[in-house]
Amino acid sequence: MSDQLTAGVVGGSGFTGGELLRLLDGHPNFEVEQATSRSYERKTVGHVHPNLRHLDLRFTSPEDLESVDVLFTATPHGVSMEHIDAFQDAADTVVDLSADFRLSEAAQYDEWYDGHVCPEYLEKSEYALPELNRENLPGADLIAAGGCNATATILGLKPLFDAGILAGDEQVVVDVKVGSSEGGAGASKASSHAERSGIVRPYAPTGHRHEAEIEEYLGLSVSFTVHAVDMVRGAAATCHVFPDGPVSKGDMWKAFRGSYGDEPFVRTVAGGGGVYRYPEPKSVAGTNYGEVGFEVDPGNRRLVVFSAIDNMMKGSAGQAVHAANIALGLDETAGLDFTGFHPVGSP
Amino acid sequence: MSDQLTAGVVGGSGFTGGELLRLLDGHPNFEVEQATSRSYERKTVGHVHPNLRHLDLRFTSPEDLESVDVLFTATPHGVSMEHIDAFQDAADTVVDLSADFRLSEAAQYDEWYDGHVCPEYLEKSEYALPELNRENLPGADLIAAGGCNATATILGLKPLFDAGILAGDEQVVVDVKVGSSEGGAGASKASSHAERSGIVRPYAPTGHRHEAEIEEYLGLSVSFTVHAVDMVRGAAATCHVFPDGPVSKGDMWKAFRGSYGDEPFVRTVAGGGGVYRYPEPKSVAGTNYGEVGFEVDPGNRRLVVFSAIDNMMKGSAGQAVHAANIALGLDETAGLDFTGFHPVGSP
Amino acid sequence: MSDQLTAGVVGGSGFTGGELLRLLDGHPNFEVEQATSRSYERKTVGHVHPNLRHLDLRFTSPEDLESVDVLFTATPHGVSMEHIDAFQDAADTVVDLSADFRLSEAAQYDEWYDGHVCPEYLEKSEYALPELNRENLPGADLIAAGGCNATATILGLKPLFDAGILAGDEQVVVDVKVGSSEGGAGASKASSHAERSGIVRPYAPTGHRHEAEIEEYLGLSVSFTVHAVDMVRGAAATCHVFPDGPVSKGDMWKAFRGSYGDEPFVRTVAGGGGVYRYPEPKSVAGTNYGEVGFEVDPGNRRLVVFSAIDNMMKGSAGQAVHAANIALGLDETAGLDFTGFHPVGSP
Amino acid sequence: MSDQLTAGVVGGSGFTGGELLRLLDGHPNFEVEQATSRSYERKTVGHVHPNLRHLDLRFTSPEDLESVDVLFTATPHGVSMEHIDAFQDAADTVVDLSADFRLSEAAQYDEWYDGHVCPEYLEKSEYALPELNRENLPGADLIAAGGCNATATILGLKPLFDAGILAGDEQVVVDVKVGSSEGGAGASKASSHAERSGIVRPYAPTGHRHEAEIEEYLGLSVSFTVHAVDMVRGAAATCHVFPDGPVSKGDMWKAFRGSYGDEPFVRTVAGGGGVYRYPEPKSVAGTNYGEVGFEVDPGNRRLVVFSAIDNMMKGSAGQAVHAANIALGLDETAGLDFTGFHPVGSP
Amino acid sequence: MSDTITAEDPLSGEEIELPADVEVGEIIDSPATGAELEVVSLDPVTLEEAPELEEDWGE
Amino acid sequence: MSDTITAEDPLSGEEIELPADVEVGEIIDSPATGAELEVVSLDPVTLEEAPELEEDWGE
Ligand SMILES: NC(=O)c1ccc[n+]([C@@H]2O[C@H](COP(=O)([O-])OP(=O)(O)OC[C@H]3O[C@@H](n4cnc5c(N)ncnc54)[C@H](OP(=O)(O)O)[C@@H]3O)[C@@H](O)[C@H]2O)c1
Ligand SMILES: NC(=O)c1ccc[n+]([C@@H]2O[C@H](COP(=O)([O-])OP(=O)(O)OC[C@H]3O[C@@H](n4cnc5c(N)ncnc54)[C@H](OP(=O)(O)O)[C@@H]3O)[C@@H](O)[C@H]2O)c1
Ligand SMILES: NC(=O)c1ccc[n+]([C@@H]2O[C@H](COP(=O)([O-])OP(=O)(O)OC[C@H]3O[C@@H](n4cnc5c(N)ncnc54)[C@H](OP(=O)(O)O)[C@@H]3O)[C@@H](O)[C@H]2O)c1
Ligand SMILES: NC(=O)c1ccc[n+]([C@@H]2O[C@H](COP(=O)([O-])OP(=O)(O)OC[C@H]3O[C@@H](n4cnc5c(N)ncnc54)[C@H](OP(=O)(O)O)[C@@H]3O)[C@@H](O)[C@H]2O)c1
Ligand SMILES: [Zn+2]
Ligand SMILES: [Zn+2]
Repeated sequence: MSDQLTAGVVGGSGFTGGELLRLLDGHPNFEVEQATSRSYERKTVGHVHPNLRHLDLRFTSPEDLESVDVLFTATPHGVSMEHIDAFQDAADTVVDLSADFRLSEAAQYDEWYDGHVCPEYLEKSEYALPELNRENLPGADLIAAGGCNATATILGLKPLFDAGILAGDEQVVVDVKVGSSEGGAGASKASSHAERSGIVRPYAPTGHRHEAEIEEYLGLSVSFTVHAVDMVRGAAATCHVFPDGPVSKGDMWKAFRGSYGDEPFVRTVAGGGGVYRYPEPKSVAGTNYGEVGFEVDPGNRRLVVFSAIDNMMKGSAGQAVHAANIALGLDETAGLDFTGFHPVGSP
Repeated sequence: MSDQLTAGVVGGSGFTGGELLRLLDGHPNFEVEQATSRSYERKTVGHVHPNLRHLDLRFTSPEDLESVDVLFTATPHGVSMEHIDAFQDAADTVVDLSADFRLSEAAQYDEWYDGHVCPEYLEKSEYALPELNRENLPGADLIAAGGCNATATILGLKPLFDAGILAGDEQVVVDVKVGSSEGGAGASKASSHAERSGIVRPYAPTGHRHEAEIEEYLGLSVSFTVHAVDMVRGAAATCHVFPDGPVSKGDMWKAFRGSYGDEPFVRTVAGGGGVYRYPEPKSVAGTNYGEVGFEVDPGNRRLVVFSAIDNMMKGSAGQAVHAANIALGLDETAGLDFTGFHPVGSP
Repeated sequence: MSDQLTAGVVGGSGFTGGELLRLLDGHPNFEVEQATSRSYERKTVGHVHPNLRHLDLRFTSPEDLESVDVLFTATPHGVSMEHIDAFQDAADTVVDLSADFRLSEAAQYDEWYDGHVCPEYLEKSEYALPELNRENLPGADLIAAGGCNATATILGLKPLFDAGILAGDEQVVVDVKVGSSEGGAGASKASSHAERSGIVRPYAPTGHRHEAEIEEYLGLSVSFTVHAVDMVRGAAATCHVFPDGPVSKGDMWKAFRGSYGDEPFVRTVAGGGGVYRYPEPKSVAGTNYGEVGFEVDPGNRRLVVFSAIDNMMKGSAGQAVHAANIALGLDETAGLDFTGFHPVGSP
Repeated sequence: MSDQLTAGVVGGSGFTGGELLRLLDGHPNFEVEQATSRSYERKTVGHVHPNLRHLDLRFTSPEDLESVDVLFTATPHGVSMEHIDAFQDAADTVVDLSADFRLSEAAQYDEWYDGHVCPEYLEKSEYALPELNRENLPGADLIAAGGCNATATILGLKPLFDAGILAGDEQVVVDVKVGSSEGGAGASKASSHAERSGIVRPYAPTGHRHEAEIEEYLGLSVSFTVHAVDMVRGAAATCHVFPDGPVSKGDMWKAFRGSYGDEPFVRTVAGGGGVYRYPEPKSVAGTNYGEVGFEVDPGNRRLVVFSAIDNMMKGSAGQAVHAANIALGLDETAGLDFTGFHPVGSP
Repeated sequence: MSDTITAEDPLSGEEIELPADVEVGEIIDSPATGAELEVVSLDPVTLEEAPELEEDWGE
Repeated sequence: MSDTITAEDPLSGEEIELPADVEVGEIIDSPATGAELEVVSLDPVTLEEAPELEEDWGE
């Protein structure tokens, strides 16, 4: 395989699609051949994404897919499962950002979504999150990028499983705070600036679909609640964990170092001085980093685990490119080396 | 007792002190005689609070207290306990906004604060929150306004105790999100606009002092974590509750209606349509209202209780005036009838 | 005329319509009889406006207008001119918030809008801004509330005309910054939270329709540019004025005192100490106040005049109620006494 | 000269100092040897700048400067002029971000600042802005990075001078809107989150020091007013220009293409469709790009020129690195290729 | 990438790329200026600034 | 409220209230204009605009 590969993005006018285009444009090994959009067909990519005005590329119809080495599909839930054959015809490697291929069984789609039209793909697809599934990615031909809130939660809790602090039947509350880009590029009254500014809005009090994904990959049933807050990028998961026995700060450091000591994109931040003492979305905004950290609450025999990601990066497009890098045998961090800003408002 | 009373505010240059001045200025029964500040002595009140430019009042020293009917003290923790004798000399009714007289035993101050210098007052003081303690307020001479985060939490959970859904030994996680005005008017790097904008910052991961207050008034030990988010006014408590047996939505509505059906300042918001389906700080910003609501998560046998207040109002100055109204036999809602804005950014 | 009057609001589900409902609800002399909305017919007013959940009122169709003493119409440009007869049938006093009756000649509507269907009303209508037109309001039966950006500009510049500093042929640049509520309650991509947060967006670089209104009422042709910035409520006009001769700070104070010394809703703020030294939208958010102020730039022989209002209040609904108060012989400030918050984020 | 160079940053704990460290860390030709801070001496760079936690570097005292190829100095006004000899001892190339070496004559420092202690350097220093002064940068040993607001203004107006549309004696009003990072990392009440959120605050109504810089480099005396608005990064200058004769859109395009057709970091955006039609700070946030654009207002014979930069990048650290690249004969765009985000809140 | 042809942007004078199959009357945005342009003739392709599409833009 | 006296604001010409015990040289803000004023003489109290206190204001 040559080092210069071609790539396409279905759903290129959306938020994660635009992020993919940005990442692929700056990636040493990819050349973007196509970006699709039905609503913006024939318009320049820069018409929608002002940061990509320098790209000499126009949106084309998703009906006319060009042949590429890797096809990223960033469409709403349900679209990819309908078009998967066309996608696989167009590219040897398909990386899908929707929920369509994340779970392993049709029954889960019946329970949490509206069923599945091609359940035979569910076994074949690989979950993209390298910290969880790196070994199965090389050569994978269908990769499912994780959900943003699930990714944040899984990253935070995984070390506790790795270290045997959690077994899966404990009580865990996950209280998530997310930015407006999670909702995608569509317009609605609830997401208008006047209605959505300055909020702490319980937008998924219970029953959020990412519970299924967390259960699938951690074997843990969590009590999950998501709030929308006033930022654009970012997802922060606060996990309140009640382990069976006492756990010390030292145990926790050991667990986190054990799980992430060699991971290029995970940083443990747990206490210390200065303004930024725990994971915060601001600290990772625009980057593919996940920050994880914790505090121990002996009085309540509770562990509090914090996890912060940029939903557009580690929570979707960045994770997708990371997985594609591994799948295709490229340098794992290629195109993902941006380390973030300070100061930064709310990217 | 005449209907026209005089009032003073110690700490009038602070955030809650300014809010008190605003409320007293608009109150039909109070006349503000004095506002103290050491740093702004002799400056007009409008120099600090631009919304009070019309007031013909200058800050004076807290050393020279005038005699008034009611004295509101809005100073940092530890100040009121040192000056309580002077305060009580100056006024028959003292309403303190700090934590100095909220708990009932000196031992609690040893555990959660830095001890207490006049524990003999702890038994005499009354907790201001009328929804909890209305019957003991008339005639009270020392009233302790509740902490903002404690108030939000107590308001949310009280109906579950009233209705017997909770007894006090259950598992309850309280995940709080607060605005920057909670920190008061002082300047620090962490609270500068550049560092504090757009954040979801775990500022009290564990060990927040309001746990003591919640335990005192609900008899419940909670797992408590507070996050700073990008708003100025507002505190939102999400309580994840694990009751012993099954609880239905109907049970919850009954509980909330039972506790708050006659309360002038509590509104239950639980589902429904439109943009604002659950309690949100925006919906109560600038008002003395608390919004409470809930959702039932049968899968996890969890109740999620939401509570939203304006920390400057229901969480401090508004609660203080509300309690003073009751203590002094005035109309309970006098001076507190503002109902809030729509739309509103982040007041 | 009795002191208790009935009122209706056409366009009650919109932003200014909701503000009118809020003001009328808190007004000592008005009883709201009707609020119309086509999209939310039969829903409660609180469904749309969470601050009005206590109101026992449902939206009805604008086709079925009830008879009231005063009808406020808060519909998009063009609607009122089509329905003016029905409006006047329903109420002796009609206060319209749109641009439909602000200008005096049909030709102006041809130039700046899409023409006018009932130009015969243009002469009869009275401009609502009391600081400009108080003497003609008593008894008026058709009142046109001013445009928000025009109001801010006119308030700022009027003292210079009153004092003879400006005659009308000078060079004046007006650079305006506005919040998202100016756009109304509709949803669009440009006004979604993700796209509109954190902006300084030139949304009307030239040719803004309020130029016509300013010219009409000040006799001044201004160079007008409007930017959208990250706030919800608020309009701030910075007027760069080049007078013919030298003007001192004292001249300016005299001019502003002369024009506004007795005005209940205009405050001059020009220099001084503290954080709030000049007019700012934050300082007047939620209120019917306009703050005006200035600085003198001798080097460039320029005067800089600042003016800040809440577009939902002094810039529309508040101005409308103010004018209605005068028209109907009520206390001029009735229902408009809210003085604003401190601190406040971005209301 | 080898391609691998060493660099130091004086004032590395400040906002622009942190930005320099970030850029140098990602630069292919620089190795950071030293970052100074008096307050954070011996702390890791990541203690202050959470995005630089991966750097194995601790702050050292500015008293102990190491010898490097290029020294960036990012200290408050007045510091560099006092230490310039030490700086030049430490490095052959010094790039200063303060105002200390931007103007050419001591008299200007007397008028606009507090005088100058080493005016002999004023002639030797080179202004960093490559679009203005590229030809004099190669080999320069003292480079003065431009002021952020001056840079935005100069970039916007330069094409009008290049094309002869302006000669220097015309009337030009520059109305600037800036974010909070312009104020640097220090804490003050005016810049606290609660006081600074949601503002449109006239913070330099007249007499801003950057007027001197604009006059120096464009030969134009501007009427300059600066407002603080609610963003962290970003400066937007709106220039209201009154040329002597008529100017068409085509003339303007020609002027801007002529000046910037070959510039790697300037983009002309003037009308068109979509959400982003004119320059906006959001579109360039985090990048070294300047966006410039315009609109023609025939009615008022006015040109409106818009210019938007990230004050931390094109307005300071990015400009400094750009100039250093040229001075040292490196690839001009090295280390500056980040193209920005979409969507993005307020970076 | 699909086939493209070049044309002159009428506002900036810059050479721009367009899809090869543009048709007369089509409105297409310019990569140079972002402006909406109308194709007024083919062979060679000639463009004019499109009449302002009075898109509501948030006022 | 403490005792007050009145004086004329030198900027706006408005009557303003001041604490009764102001002293010559004292800097005090005006309720009319917000400006910082210097007391230049007593009996009657005369005020002048105070020299700009170059307070750092966030630049
Ligand atoms: N936003 C996040 O943070 C995030 C995080 C993790 C995962 N995801 C997942 O990523 C996917 C994309 O999310 P997003 O936020 O980028 O959404 P988005 O902004 O709404 O974009 C959706 C894109 O899909 C295109 N599209 C819609 N329906 C289509 C169809 N039937 N056929 C072809 N193209 C279609 C749209 O363009 P046209 O309509 O013009 O064709 C648009 O380009 C979703 O499945 C989402 O759940 C998003
Ligand atoms: N902010 C909230 O949301 C909130 C909510 C609930 C309860 N509270 C409690 O209310 C109290 C005030 O909070 P805040 O946010 O208003 O604080 P703040 O803005 O910092 O104001 C404190 C005030 O106290 C004065 N002060 C400080 N030390 C003093 C002393 N030794 N003697 C006399 N006056 C002194 C200060 O003025 P000078 O220094 O000029 O005298 C200032 O006016 C605190 O106890 C806080 O815990 C606050
Ligand atoms: N927003 C401001 O700051 C501001 C300031 C000054 C002046 N104004 C002016 O005030 C007016 C209202 O502005 P807004 O911001 O409140 O707008 P908005 O939020 O969009 O509300 C418009 C209202 O009008 C109703 N409506 C729309 N078309 C109608 C029709 N054909 N017949 C009857 N009702 C109709 C809408 O409800 P349904 O569609 O459900 O019927 C809605 O209630 C506009 O003319 C605006 O220019 C606004
Ligand atoms: N912020 C902007 O957008 C911007 C744009 C253009 C130009 N500038 C200019 O760039 C310079 C730095 O601005 P900034 O915003 O980065 O300021 P800042 O955040 O306040 O940082 C100033 C830095 O200088 C250090 N410092 C202060 N006094 C010093 C002294 N006497 N000797 C040695 N080091 C000292 C400080 O650290 P220690 O006190 O710990 O030593 C700190 O690291 C200023 O001249 C500013 O005008 C800034
Ligand atoms: Zn915002
Ligand atoms: Zn903000």
